[in-house]
Parts: sequence; C-alpha cells; structure tokens
Amino acid sequence: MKSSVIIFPGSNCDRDMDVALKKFGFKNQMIWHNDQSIPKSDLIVLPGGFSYGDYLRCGSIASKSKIIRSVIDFANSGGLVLGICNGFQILTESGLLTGILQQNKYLNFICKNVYVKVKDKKNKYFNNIKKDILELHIAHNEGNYFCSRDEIKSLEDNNQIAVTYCDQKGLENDENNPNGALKNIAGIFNKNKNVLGMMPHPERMIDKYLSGEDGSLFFENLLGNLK
Amino acid sequence: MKIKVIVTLKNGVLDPQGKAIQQTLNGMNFDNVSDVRQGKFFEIDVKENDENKAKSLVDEMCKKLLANLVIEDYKIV
Amino acid sequence: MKIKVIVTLKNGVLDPQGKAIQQTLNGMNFDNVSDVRQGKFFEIDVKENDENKAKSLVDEMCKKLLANLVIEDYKIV
Amino acid sequence: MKVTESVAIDHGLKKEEFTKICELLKRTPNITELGIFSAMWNEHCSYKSSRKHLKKLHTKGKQVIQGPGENAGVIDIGDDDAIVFKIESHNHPSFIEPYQGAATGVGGIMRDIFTMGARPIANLNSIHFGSPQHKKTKNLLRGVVKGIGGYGNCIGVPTIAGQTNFDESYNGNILVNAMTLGLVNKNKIFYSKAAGTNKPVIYVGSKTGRDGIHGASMASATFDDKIEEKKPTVQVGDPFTEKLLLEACLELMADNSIISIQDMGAAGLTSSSIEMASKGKLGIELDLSKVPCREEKMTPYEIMLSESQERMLIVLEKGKENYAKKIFDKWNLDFAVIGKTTNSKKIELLFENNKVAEIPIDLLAENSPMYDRKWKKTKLPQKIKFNKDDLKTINLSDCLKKILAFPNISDKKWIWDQYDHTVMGDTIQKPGGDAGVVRIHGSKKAVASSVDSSASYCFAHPFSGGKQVVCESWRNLISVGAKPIAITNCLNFGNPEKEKNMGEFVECVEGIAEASKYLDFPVVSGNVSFYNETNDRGIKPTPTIGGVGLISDYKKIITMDFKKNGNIVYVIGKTEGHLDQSVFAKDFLNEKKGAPPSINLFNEKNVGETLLKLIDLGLVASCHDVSLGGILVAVSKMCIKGNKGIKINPLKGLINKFEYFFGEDQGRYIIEVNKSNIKKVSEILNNNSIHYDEFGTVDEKMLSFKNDIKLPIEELSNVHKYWLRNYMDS
Ligand SMILES: Nc1ncnc2c1ncn2[C@@H]1O[C@H](COP(=O)(O)OP(=O)(O)O)[C@@H](O)[C@H]1O
Ligand SMILES: [Mg+2]
Repeated sequence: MKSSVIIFPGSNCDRDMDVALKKFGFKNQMIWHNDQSIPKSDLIVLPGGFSYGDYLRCGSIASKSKIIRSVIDFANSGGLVLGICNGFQILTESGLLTGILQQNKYLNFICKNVYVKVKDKKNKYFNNIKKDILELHIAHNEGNYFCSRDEIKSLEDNNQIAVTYCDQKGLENDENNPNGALKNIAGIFNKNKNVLGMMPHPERMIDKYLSGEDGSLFFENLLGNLK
Repeated sequence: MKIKVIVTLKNGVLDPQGKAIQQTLNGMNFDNVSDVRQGKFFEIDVKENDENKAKSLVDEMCKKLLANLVIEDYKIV
Repeated sequence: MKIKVIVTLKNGVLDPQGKAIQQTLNGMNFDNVSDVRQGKFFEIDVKENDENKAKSLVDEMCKKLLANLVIEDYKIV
Repeated sequence: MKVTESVAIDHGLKKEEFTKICELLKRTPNITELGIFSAMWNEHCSYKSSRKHLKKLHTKGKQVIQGPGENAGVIDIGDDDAIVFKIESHNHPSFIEPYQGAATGVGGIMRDIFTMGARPIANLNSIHFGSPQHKKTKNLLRGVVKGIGGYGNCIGVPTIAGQTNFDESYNGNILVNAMTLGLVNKNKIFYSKAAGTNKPVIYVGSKTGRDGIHGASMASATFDDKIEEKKPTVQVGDPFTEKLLLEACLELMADNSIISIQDMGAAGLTSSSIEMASKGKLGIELDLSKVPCREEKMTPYEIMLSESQERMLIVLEKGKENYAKKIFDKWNLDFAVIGKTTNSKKIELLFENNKVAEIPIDLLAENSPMYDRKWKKTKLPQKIKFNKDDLKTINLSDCLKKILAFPNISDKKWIWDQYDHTVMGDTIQKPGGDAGVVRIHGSKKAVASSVDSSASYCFAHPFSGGKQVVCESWRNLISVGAKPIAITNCLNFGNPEKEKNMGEFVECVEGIAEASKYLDFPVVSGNVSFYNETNDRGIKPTPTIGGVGLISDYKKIITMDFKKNGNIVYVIGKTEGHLDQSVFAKDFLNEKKGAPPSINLFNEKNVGETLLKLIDLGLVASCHDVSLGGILVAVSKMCIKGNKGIKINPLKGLINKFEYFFGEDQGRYIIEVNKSNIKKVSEILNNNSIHYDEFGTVDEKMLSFKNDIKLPIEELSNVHKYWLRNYMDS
C-alpha cells in the first residue's frame, strides 16, 4: 500500500508519521511541497507541525502552496486524504473540510493524552475498529473547532463528525473538552468520507513505552481497508 | 502606496483572547472595561500609485488570504 | 463607548509573520506587494461617555498591558 | 563619530581597558573597531572574571569527545552515537521581554547544538522567578513559558524536563536557562575552527537588522530603574526560519563541504568570525556590503554588532558554493559569500570598497583581559537549635499538606502541559519524573537528562551548595535507571566586582569541580551569567547543572509512581535529620539561617552505583531521590503519581519525627520493592555497607503514619496539583 506524506516548510511531525505508516506496512514516500505532482498513492497525509510558522492563521499559507491543487484533485477523485493537527488546519483552510480551527479556549498550547469517541464507523478510517473510545494524544495551540450553525447541522445530518473529545467512559462535556471545540469536535470528514481531518495524533500512540497504543488500531484498520 | 486593513472576528464568534484581556484589565482595576475584541491589522505596501487600484488589489488579497470569511470580516481603511 | 487601538511592531523590529505573508502573496501572483507588516487591533468597550476620559484610560491600558513598548508602538484611533 | 574615552565607557569598557586597546593597536580605534573590542572584551564573550576559575572544573573523561570551548560539549554513548549538549542563560532579555527573551534563548541554544552537526532531540529549561506575591512574577512566568513553548514546539523538539523555582532574590532578575541535547554520528561532528586560507566565508539564514545591538554588553550589565531605556536591544525570534535553517544545515552537513561552522549568537558576526579565525590561527576578511540586510543604510558598526537571530557563518570548501547555495535556496534562506579566510591573522573589514576595520585577532581573543578579582570566603554557618517542644505542637498532616502546596514543591504540570513533550516520537519519560528520557531513534538505547539548582544551599554555603547540585543531578539520572555520564553548567551570579558575589562564584565552582571529579561526572560545556543584579540587589548564587545519562535498554527505565499494593518501601542512604536550610525550616518554621546538608561523596557514589545495580537486576519497582522537602514529600509525590497510598512503619530509635520526615540529608533515595525481591535487595545493600530503613508498605489510597497522619491520596493530590494553576488563574 502506497502512502505519501507531504512536507511543508515548518512541518515537524512528518518523520513521526513516516515511522508510523511504515511500522504498519505502508510503503511511504515523502513529498516536498514544491513538487508539482504526487506519485501514485492510496493515501495522502498532511502531517502535523507549524507549516510556515503558523503565521497569519494556522494552515492558511500552506493551503496556498502548489501541491495543494494536486491534493484537492486527488480528494475529488475519491482518494483518501488524512490531515492530522496542522494537516487538519490546512484542510479547512483549503476548503476540503468545513469550518476553522481557532485558538484554544484557555489560550494555552496543550500537550496531553485525551479520549475520543468514534462517532461514525461507515468509513475507511474507523470501520473495523472494535473500540468506541480511543485514547489519543493532542499537542496544539489552535484546535478549537468552529463552524456556522448551518454547517454544523449539515455535518451532523451527514454523519460527518468523526471523533469527539470525551472522558474514559465516553461522556462528552465541557470538562472533557480540552480546547473549547464546538460540540467537542476533534475530527471531521468531508461529505464522501474520504477526507479526514483530526487534531489528535494517532502517530504518537503506537508504542506502550511512549504515550500509549490506541493509534495502532487506527493504522491497522486503515491498512486493512487498502489491502 | 501603503494600504491598511483591519480584520476582525464576526459578531457572534467567540473571542477567547479578547475575553482574557478584558478579565486581565478588570483585574488591574480597569473596572469599567465591559468588552474587548481583538483583531488583526495589516499594512500592505503595494507598488501601485492609483489608490483605487491598490485598494481593489488589497480587497482581493483579503478575500483570498488575509481573512477567513467563515469567522472574520475585513475592512480596508 | 468603544475605543479602537492599533498596536504595531516598531520600525526595524523583525516581523516574521509579515514577511511570510508577503512571500505568500507574491507566490499567489500579487507580484507588486513589496512589504507587509502585521499588527494587532483592539476594540475596547469602556463604560465612560466622555471621549477624552475614555481615551486616556485606554492609553493607560496600552502602556500597562496591550502593547509591549520594548518592541511595539500603539495608536488610539 | 570620534572615539574618545567617554565613548568607550558608554560601550561598557573600563578606562584602563580603553587605554590598553589604544596601546595594543598603537592608535585610537575607529568606532567600528571600538564596537568590536567592546563586544569581544565584555564579560559575556571574554569570560574575563571567570576564566581563571573555570579552569578548575573537571572536564575530562573516557566518554568525553569534546569538552568546554566549542559551541557545545560532546559525549560518546557507544555505537558511533554521540550526544551534543549545552545549557545557556537568557536572563536579562527575558526580564525585559519575557516571551521574546525566552524564545530567543531556546533558539540560541538549539543553534549551538545543530551547528555541531547534531539534530536536537530534547530541550530542558530551568527557570527562576521572584516571589509569587511580587507584582511582576505572574506575567513574567506566563510570558517565559509561552516563549519557551512557542519556540520549541514550533521547531518540533520535545521539552522533556525542567525546573521551576520562586525566591524573592529573583524579583528584579529572573533566570531563564535553556538546555538542548542533540544526536550526532561521532564521526560527523562539525567544529568552529577554520582551516586553510582563501576559503569562502558564507553567511546563511535570516537577514541582518538592527536587532539587539549591544545585547552581549547588556548581558554583562546590571539593571537599574532606567531599565526601560535598554529595551530596543531585545530581539524577536522566528522559530519558523530556525526550523528551515536546521534542516538546511543538516542537509548540507551530509556532504563534506563544510570546513567550519559557527552560529551567530551573542555579538553576532563579530564573535562568530573572530572565534573561527582565532581557533584556526588564521585571518579573516569580510566585505560587509555583501551581508544581506533587512534595513536600509546599515553601517558597518551595526552590521558587525547586530544580534539578529537565526543566522550562521560557514567556512566552505572552495568550489562548493553553488552546491551549498542550492540547498539554502530550496529552504528559502539567504545565502551570501561575504569574505574569505586569510593568513594575515587579522580581521579585516571592507565596506563599499573601503577598509573600515583592521585588528589583529589575538588582541581580541587571547589577549582579551583576564581578571583575578578579589573574593571573600563564606564561613560554614552555625547549626540551628530547634526547640523540640515547639515542634511537638505541629500537626503533621496539616504541615505536610501545607508543604506540598508550597510554590517550590507544588506540581508544575501547568507549565509542561504547554510544552510539546512527545513530538519526534521517542519520549519515554515525560516531564514530571526525576529526569526526562528520550530514546535514541530506532535503537534500544535512551538518554536521560535533568536540570537542577539549589540556590538556598549555595547562598548559605557556596562550596557545599556547588557539590550538592552536582550530586542532585547525578541522583536524578540514577533514579530513572540511567548511568550518569557528564554535565553542563550555567553559572548565574551577581556582580563579580563585589567580593561577596565573586566569592560565591569561586566556591560554587570549586564545589562543582570536586563533586564532578569524584563522581567521574565531567563538565563538558557551560555558560556564565554575571551581573544578575538590580539596584544593588543581587540574586542568590544559582549554578544550574544539566546532567546527561545513558540507559542501555529503554524498557528498563524506572518511574517514581508507586506500583502495587503490598510492595515494600525502603529509604536507602542514612537519615540524620538535617533540618537547617530545609524547606520545613525555611518556609514552614521561617528559620532561614543554618548550614546546608553536607555531602559525603563516598556515600553518594556508593549508594548511587549500588542502586543502579539493583535497577539493572530488575529488583526495583519504582524509585525517587529524596530532595527538597525530605522523605515525606518524596513519598507523597510517589503516592500521588501512582494514585496509591502507603502505610508508614513506626520510626526506630530516638530520632525526632520532624527531623526524620523533613530533614534534607543528601545521598538518599526511596525505592519500592516487590516482596519476592526483598531478600536479594537487602543482601546487595548489606554487602555494599549501605544503610537502609524499611519505611513502609504500599497501600490502598491512604497515606498513614500511626495516629499522626491519615490522609487520602486524593486530598494530597489536590493540594499539590493545583497551586500553580490556581495562582495563574487568580
Ligand atoms: N520549567 C519546567 N519545564 C519542564 N518541566 C518542568 C519544569 N519545571 C518542573 N518540571 C518538571 O516537574 C517535575 C518536578 O520537578 P522538581 O520538583 O524540580 O523535581 P524533584 O522531585 O526531582 O525535586 C520534574 O519532572 C520536572 O522535569
Ligand atoms: Mg528528583
């Protein structure tokens, strides 16, 4: 299975993502943002980090880079596009996903483990994962998801909400919402559910000696679907 | 010529930073501050002497990059 | 009443954000953008009807909190 | 501008120094030359007050590849892997502009590391603030933490540990010390020594602006009430550009094009170019018209003294210019050939086709002043006699709860939650343990690191204090199962022109030297920050030690959280009950006098090495060194971390319970041992003549001691965890 991780100036989770994809059996290649096209892939990943320093708005400058055109074409033709953290921000800024990620409600960068509830399993990212609640890791300053009333209704109506912040038992409330995101949203899909953006980093959760292992379930499932 | 732009959050969009500043000001005994909203300010130097043309260029820049119209409004000043 | 403030980086102080925005605009074919400087904008609602009094309060706020005079200037507009 | 004595004095030079410059040059320097002399001869670059004493430090060892004198120290960790590390201060700028000051501090130390060819793999920070009640403290703390996070998070290097301290002696001078560890192949280390003449000198990175002109002199000046006027010397950091610079430099380093490389830190282009030439015994010629400038009409003086961040100077092999330029173009960074190496042994500067400066290099480097400043010894203070009857009236439970919520003891999670500590995917031990641990990417090995200081001990008796900090660092590494290898030190002191401050410095250095020699724990890099003084009030002497140790198999690391009910808890190392200078005495009883605990290096080494053996044999379930606050505080932290309780055994012998629980005797650890291992553990401890007490048994969620203490862990946890958060929110 072929995957491509796109490196923007300022990306810094590109290597982590490469390690994770390879660990679970992807043939991964690293693509420089200035490249005109992306080699044939089954999955394109926009990794975390601070593309262009997160200057102006997170993800806004990367969303104007040359390569984004190819990502959009790939997504429109049904290819799987995954954006993690800064990648999620780039996806909203480029219009592939609805809404925007604002600064965290409590104004601080947050780095910690969180629980998320899987809200939809009719998609290639979560379909065969047995657990409903995953322990993942966040590290961001702008993860406070926001969109208009109409947009949120449409996200809900089409089951486009992918994961929401919750506690160990699945309770979604303000206390378990680390950044003030609307409806505790941690990740969303596009209409066709081939594009997923989420703030938590599954690639940081693939080793029990590190932060934990629930990220492994995510990658194993993804690979299973592409085989 | 230099064109100035102010980008502000739309009414109704939460502004946690503004809120925090307001609270800090209240804490510093500026009791009569009832609200603070924070926005961005840009000064853009365009090689263009016709003011109208310069402004219409900046208007395009705002739409395409400087403001995210989901949550922000902009004003060329 | 609402008082507006613009805080900008002092001349000569590095503005990494402005620089990145300028390069992006150039890359988006806005070739004649020669410089961009980014600043902050505040709209402060003060319970005070006398404009002069309100402005002088805001002036104090700027000095004490809103601007860091080490690297920034402010202007009440 | 005509150069006169008063102009020289405005540049921070002393009258005698100016006279000496004129004599050495056999003429009066022009303004550019004066600027260069003032930058090179100030304390920050010349170490003129400290050099004589720094020579006493123990700097050699089997694993030392590079000791002090380079951008950073380098140690061998086997299999061709080497760790490059150093700590550096950014105290003065952080007090003036906390966010940018701290951010550029982190940026500067990371450049020191990747200059040597190493990819940074971990950051640490040691930060000291004034009293929490002081009106500036909260904003300074918030700004510093945001600045450290803002820079490190953006680059994508995990911040794995640190230290945060409050003391009113820092009210007017906070301390921000940043440390970075990098990983390099030991055969591919880059140095700053230039070699060969007529080699191109390359400028890369950001453009030069009028930032921080005279920042290095500021770092060597004390503050007064007119501090506002010094403001324009603060620089703004651009972590994004630094990230690009890091990647571009490492890409260029994969090839053999670089002869020498040096980051432009304090005193910018001046010190970087002169150091390269001086180390290579060469001359250097620069054409300043070719330096990429951010602003118009910059003068040679400004270009040479600018402290704009994110810049590097490289001496390249001839003919490699185009190859190198392509790499920097790809990363969108400035690249310019600005000069060449020569055999003149001079620095020669051209600007718009005129020669604007010419100075023999040795006048600036080797011939820079060195002072043997007067200093005063600190006598060992007398022992305090505590009134045992007064102690009896204290309620142990209340006392413990109060101490756990003291600013210096309380949990610092509010801080490190704001630092990305997991990026790079190798963080085995996050902040919150005795030392941070990162895995060597793709291997079984890991390195542990910790930063420590004990200003109160150093203030009471600098020589003991100096020894103590080294030992504390050693203990923190051992507590996670790492073999200590080497240290770096950041020596933060007051005004060296005052005999008392100079004495504190000298004796702390001697203490550090003695302990590090005995423990075979050499100093490989460091930094001195003097003049931490405002309106004549200096800080307490604060040497900060950053230690690095090696773990051969990361799966064997030990954490401090209690693991299992029924396990036995031991205190290893002897408790005499030394209360003087303890948190209990100073902050609870308000008795600030007395001597710090003494250090027995033989015991320290014996206990530490034996404990490492126990850990290696898999006999230890959890471990924590006993530091500030004494045994009861250490045990409470282990309970809180593990969400477990402990049933403490009745005390043996005649020792007073306050002395036992709160004494800060050195060389002690708490370990948790599974019942099935008790025999083996006691055998090994006995065979090594190590004193140990059977302290208690891990229990269900309650800390209890006879009828004196019965505290649910949740209650302890709540007081310990939230002091800082509540303080910042209030
Ligand atoms: N500024 C900081 N940055 C990162 N981690 C910190 C900071 N301050 C404290 N910590 C972490 O908090 C924990 C407790 O620190 P400290 O009280 O000094 O440890 P000890 O228990 O060894 O005395 C350590 O793990 C340390 O790494
Ligand atoms: Mg410790």
